[in-house]
Amino acid sequence: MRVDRWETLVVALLAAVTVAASLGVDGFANGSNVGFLLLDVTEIALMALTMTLVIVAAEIDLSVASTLGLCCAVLGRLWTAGLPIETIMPICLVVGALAGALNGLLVTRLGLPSLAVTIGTFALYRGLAYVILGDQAVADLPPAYTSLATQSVGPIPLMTLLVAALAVAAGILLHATGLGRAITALGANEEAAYFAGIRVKRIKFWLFVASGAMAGLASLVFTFRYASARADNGVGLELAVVAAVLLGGVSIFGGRGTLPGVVAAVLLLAVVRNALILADVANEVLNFVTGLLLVASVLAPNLKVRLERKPVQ
Amino acid sequence: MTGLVDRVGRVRELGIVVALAALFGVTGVVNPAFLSPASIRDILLNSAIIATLAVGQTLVVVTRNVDLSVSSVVGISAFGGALILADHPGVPIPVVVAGCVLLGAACGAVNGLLVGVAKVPALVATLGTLYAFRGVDYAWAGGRQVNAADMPEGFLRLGSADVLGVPLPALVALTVVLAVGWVLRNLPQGRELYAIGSSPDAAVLAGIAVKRRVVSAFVVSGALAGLAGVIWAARFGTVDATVATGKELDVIAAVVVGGVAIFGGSGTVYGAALGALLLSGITSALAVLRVDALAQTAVNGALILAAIMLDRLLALRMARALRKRRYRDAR
Amino acid sequence: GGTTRSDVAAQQSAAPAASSAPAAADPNAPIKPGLKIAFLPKQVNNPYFTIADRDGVAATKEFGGEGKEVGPSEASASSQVSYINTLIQQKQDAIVISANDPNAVVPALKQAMAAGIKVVSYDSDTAKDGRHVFVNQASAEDLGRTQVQLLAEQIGHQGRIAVLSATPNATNQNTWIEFMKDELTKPEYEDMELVKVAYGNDDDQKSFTETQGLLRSYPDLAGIISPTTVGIAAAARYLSDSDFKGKVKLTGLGTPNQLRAFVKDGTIEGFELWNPGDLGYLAGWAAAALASGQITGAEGERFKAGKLGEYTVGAGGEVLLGKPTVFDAKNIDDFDF
Amino acid sequence: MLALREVSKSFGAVRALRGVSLDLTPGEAHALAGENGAGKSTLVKILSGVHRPDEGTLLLDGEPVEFHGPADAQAAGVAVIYQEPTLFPDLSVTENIFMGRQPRRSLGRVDRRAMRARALDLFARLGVPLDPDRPARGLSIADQQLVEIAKALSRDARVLVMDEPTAALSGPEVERLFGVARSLRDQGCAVLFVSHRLDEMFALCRRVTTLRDGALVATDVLADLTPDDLVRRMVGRDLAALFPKQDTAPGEVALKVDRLTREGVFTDVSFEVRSGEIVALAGLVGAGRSEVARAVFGVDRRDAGSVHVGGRPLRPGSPTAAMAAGLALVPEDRRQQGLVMDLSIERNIGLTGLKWGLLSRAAERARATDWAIRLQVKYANLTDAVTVLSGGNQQKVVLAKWLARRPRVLIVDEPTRGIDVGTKAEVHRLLSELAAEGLAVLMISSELPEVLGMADRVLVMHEGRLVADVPRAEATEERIVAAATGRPA
Ligand SMILES: Nc1ncnc2c1ncn2[C@@H]1O[C@H](COP(=O)(O)OP(=O)(O)OP(=O)(O)O)[C@@H](O)[C@H]1O
Ligand SMILES: Nc1ncnc2c1ncn2[C@@H]1O[C@H](COP(=O)(O)OP(=O)(O)OP(=O)(O)O)[C@@H](O)[C@H]1O
Ligand SMILES: [Mg+2]
Ligand SMILES: [Mg+2]
Repeated sequence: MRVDRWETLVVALLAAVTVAASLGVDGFANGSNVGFLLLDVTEIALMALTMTLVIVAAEIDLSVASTLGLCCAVLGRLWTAGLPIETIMPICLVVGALAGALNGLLVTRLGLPSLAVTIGTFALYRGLAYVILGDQAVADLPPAYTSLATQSVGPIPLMTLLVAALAVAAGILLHATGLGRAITALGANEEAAYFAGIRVKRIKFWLFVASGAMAGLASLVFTFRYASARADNGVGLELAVVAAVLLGGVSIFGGRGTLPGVVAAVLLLAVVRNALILADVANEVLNFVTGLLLVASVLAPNLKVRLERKPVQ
Repeated sequence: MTGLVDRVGRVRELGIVVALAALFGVTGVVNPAFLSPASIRDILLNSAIIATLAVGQTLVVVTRNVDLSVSSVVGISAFGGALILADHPGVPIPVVVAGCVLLGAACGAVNGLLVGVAKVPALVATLGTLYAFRGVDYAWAGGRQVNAADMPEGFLRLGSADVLGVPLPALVALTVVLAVGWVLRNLPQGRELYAIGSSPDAAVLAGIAVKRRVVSAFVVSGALAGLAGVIWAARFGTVDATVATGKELDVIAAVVVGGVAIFGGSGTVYGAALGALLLSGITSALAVLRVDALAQTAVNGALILAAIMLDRLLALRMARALRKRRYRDAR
Repeated sequence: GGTTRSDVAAQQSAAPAASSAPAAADPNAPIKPGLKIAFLPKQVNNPYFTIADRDGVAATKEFGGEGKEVGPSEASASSQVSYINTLIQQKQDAIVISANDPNAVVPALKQAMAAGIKVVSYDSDTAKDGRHVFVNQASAEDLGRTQVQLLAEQIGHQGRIAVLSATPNATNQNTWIEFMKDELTKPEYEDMELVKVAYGNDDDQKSFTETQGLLRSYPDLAGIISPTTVGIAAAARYLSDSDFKGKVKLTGLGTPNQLRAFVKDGTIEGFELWNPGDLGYLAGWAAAALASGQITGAEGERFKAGKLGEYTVGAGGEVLLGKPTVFDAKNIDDFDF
Repeated sequence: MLALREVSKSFGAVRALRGVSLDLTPGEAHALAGENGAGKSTLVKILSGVHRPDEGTLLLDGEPVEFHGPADAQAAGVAVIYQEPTLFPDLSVTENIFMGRQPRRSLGRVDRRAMRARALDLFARLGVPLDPDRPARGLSIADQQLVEIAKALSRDARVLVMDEPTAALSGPEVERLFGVARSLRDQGCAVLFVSHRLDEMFALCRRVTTLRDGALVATDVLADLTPDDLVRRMVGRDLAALFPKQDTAPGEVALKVDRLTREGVFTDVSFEVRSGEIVALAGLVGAGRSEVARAVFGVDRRDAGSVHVGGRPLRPGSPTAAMAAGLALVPEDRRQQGLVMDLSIERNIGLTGLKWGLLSRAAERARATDWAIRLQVKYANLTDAVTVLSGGNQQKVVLAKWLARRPRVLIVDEPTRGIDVGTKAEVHRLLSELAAEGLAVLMISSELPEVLGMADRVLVMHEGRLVADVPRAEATEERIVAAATGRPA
């Protein structure tokens, strides 16, 4: 596997920040803090996995957080209607998948740019969430599930194991299967991939479906973790997800990016945030650091390439 | 012949005008109060800020880029302006306005340099500065809120005063739309923006200063966001560091609904401004029609999708019309 | 009918004395020195909370503790949870929180309580099992009913009215609105009709637009109640600049500094609010009392709250700040917050 | 007026130009001849400031000049028609012509009326009825070429450089273009004309400079040459020795194309290719050969007709189905269609063999190694991105990618475009070998020597129709050129 310099840098940065925070910030290296830190990024990490695939395929899905909200609303509505939670959970996944399918259809069948489409469904799905659940906050969720969502095995939250399992699966899919190879190829050069017999549209369609279904899964985790199903669950997460994926070295133009890089980036953002809050650094600095990391993530390799290219010319 | 192509070509803006007419017609029939001068005035006021931003965004999108950071620039400019006015009441208002515009332009220059010179993809660069500018804003504000009572009356009046029956912010937006629209249509610099977005490689071959144009598009977008920030402060009076959070997607939605192609090269600021007007008209109409407040977001989203699908269908139809035309003309 | 400080005092003293305080509480325990108390508002850039937390931190100074305000810049429950975790790691002695979602913060708060941290909710309560004590700014019933009474007097008990609330999910607002609706069923309000509850999301611009929408769709509106400081300020700004100024009455909850100009120019006749500074101050003392073992949150326990005097824990672990104050042209200049 | 002295230019390993000199004089039209990849377009781009020479100098009126970009060349009075159209699809035809130097009115405004009038005037001179207000998007290649011509003419240039301006044009437009070019020439303008059509050079130009593999062969006065002389100058070698097609007995029909039609592109194309046979598809650029290949392979939809592979009908519009049936297409544009430039050599080769499940690195590597060795690809590491390979080696990777599937029918579109002479021979040897093993090959090529040397049979297309089917024994240059240009043989 070709490891890009930037991804290595992200991993190194993650290690450095973690060590620095452990030494310099009281309470950071604490087991329960680490557990919480891991738990707190569950939804972002989950959605970042499929977002990585979507962006590697040279598309984007800005509607994930709204899809999450829509699924939370469906969950809340059905729960108040008296359905058993075991029935509701698969329904949420299906709703997420359907939301993704609509994105996929509009992008692949009508040939619309995914940025525009998912800005539209970003509003549509969030709006539907409000229509479905209105101003209600459904909180009387079954304790068996709400505690499951926050449970830990040792210091490691159960949900982190779920994320890890899915990350490994997504990593294998992207880096070690024919499908993953096809995704990379079509992201890098859609025309050449099409000429090589890769079913470009079909793959893109299913990537959007996967992204939606993953948002559905994230909605379950979110709802149970906070023991609260509301239409505004997860507002604003889409930018956090996209930021993490880009920071992980995935090219916004597609065709380039690795899952380990993205996982490292998700953790890096979480660790930086956690350490800064623990050190009582004001919230405002967090935003600034996020933005800086993001721009640097693209600027650094660009500058490096430029510097290297100079002497040749 | 020309007629047909022209008609098809102009249908985009025409489509929005028709949609606007339908919106006002239907809503007006159901509730005539919607068409009262006061109501129209409110809608104009509401759309003024987004329309101003949409104009800047159009400049950027036309060059095949995007500026996600506008909302943060609005925030920083609104807070900066309000803070100066509150803490230094002696500073003349025009100086504050100019300062905000310059502040916005400086933010735009940062974006422009990142995109145009350092070759960072616009989406990444402006997503980064979206966070970074907001961070600066928070740090500057430090939890402070500036209230209407802290600002001079003369400044607040800028946000609501009428000139010849038209609210001042709307007049400013209109001026901006007309000025930028004129530049885009009539000046070579404006035409070159379209050329860059239409084919960046061909733009280089045509000897266009691509970098300089892209940077200036971002600078103007930033300056307009700065202007929108002052208008915001004057209009809403209550300003803190969260001003305009999340508005970037509204602006892009207005631009897309207004028929500006997200991949550059086509679209007008008139369309974008009409898009902003349509979107805030829809919001107002949904309120007046007593549509459940909760359903408004969904309807908005559906309408955005409808608009981009319509746009696509029109583009396909135009392509077909052109192919037929080619055959008819063929020797 | 406004209420005054003396009413509050009367109400306080009239509260039933504790018959059986739980064994753990020692009303005479001294306040422990160096208590670390963190205030976690809904969001940090909100001036209402800035005032409340400022006075709360001032209270901690009075009893020799260490107070600080931390919190997210956007009002969301999930980011509050991150801060709760951080406060647990920092081993604070008490957390004073205004919940963005009464349920979503509970699991985290339970962890905090398990770690020995005392939890006081103020302004907006959490579910009961998520805190030891709720410092209530005013009873929901009082707030709901007095706002209707205020408006009814201003519009002569007649006409259509609307409510401009915060977010659709805001617990306190929704409870008040229930009491408003209940108050309106009384016979003296038979000529008044509540036509709409609009939501401004505690967002200045949204509240502004929603006010416009209300007046467009109900041109014969007689009055608006906005039980949120952001909403009433936005509505006042819209009215003061429109043809409806003085014709459509506006009341609700707001701060005097924010609304002084509108009271003077006649847009608002009168509005009410508790003193947010006092709310934070009381919450700070309640946290200290909890952390020092003076109270446990059981009904009937008593504790001293510095300059505000003595308070009693009521049913459900609630401590009532007092009745709201009505501000009008006559008294508004006496207040500065 | 404008001259090149000992100019060299390399792109990585490819030496596109080596020590070429050229003089353009006022009032003279000068032809530039050479095979594909000889370096003509590179020379043109040096004149226009797109590329800067590695060595050598550019002289303007006898003074050395440096062009730092297209703008400099334009300022010096050089107008260029590039080989690939460089239009702005969203802008009107008029705007395309004047972009970057629009006529102005007061306030610096673009003078639309003047611009439109001048565009109409240009079209009138060219005798084309183009609508000046329509957008460039959707213009046919020919119309795009005409807009490019109008753009160059509008500059009132001192030097007019035209890189295959006539490739997409038919008789009448070519005549009008020549009319305009002649009048410009007579007004003292220097003209450089690049074309693959010999008759056009003879019709327009006085002198011709011939390039071969980047080097200058000769500059002659055209009147002293016969077309055969010119071809010999361009090719300059013994074709038979270089293109060794082994004779094989053709087997059964592997590919049968029947009345294939794609409206506006090609009509009623029918032919067969047998296994063991190499069939060349010849014709002028724009004749529609690539389009036929694309439609056969299913990349483009077809409007009518059928395709049979090994006797079975092929579902239209699906490259996946075509691959399953044993078809392979080495496309014309290897950078856009043939390769994923960012991916490594082994991954590009593996791209046509992807399965759903887990990849076996070992199998992938073995497949890549196997074919890279068979095709003698020169590489450092199989994990290197294909970007670092020379053009010829890139072409071999595309071939490897498709041959690794062991197809029954191989369609190669311009298999040797931009490839150096040695590699070209290797590719030819390989195709010949594969045919001997029973592969059916359909080879599209614009290089006559290649066609003549390699093909068992030559099909010729002209303006979207199949106009000739010439067996190897009867295939001569004259006959094929005649058919390709639509003249009776
Ligand atoms: N930008 C480039 N990068 C790398 N190689 C290039 C580039 N441009 C041209 N080449 C190579 O330089 C050589 C000469 O190309 P050029 O385009 O000048 O040929 P040409 O004579 O115009 O051929 P044709 O008749 O096909 O147009 C070719 O091998 C080509 O692949
Ligand atoms: N509407 C269009 N827009 C843009 N490009 C087009 C359009 N129609 C055709 N083309 C391109 O124009 C070219 C016309 O055909 P082309 O020149 O490839 O024919 P050909 O006979 O294969 O010639 P050669 O292979 O010698 O170049 C094709 O490359 C095709 O992709
Ligand atoms: Mg060429
Ligand atoms: Mg071709």
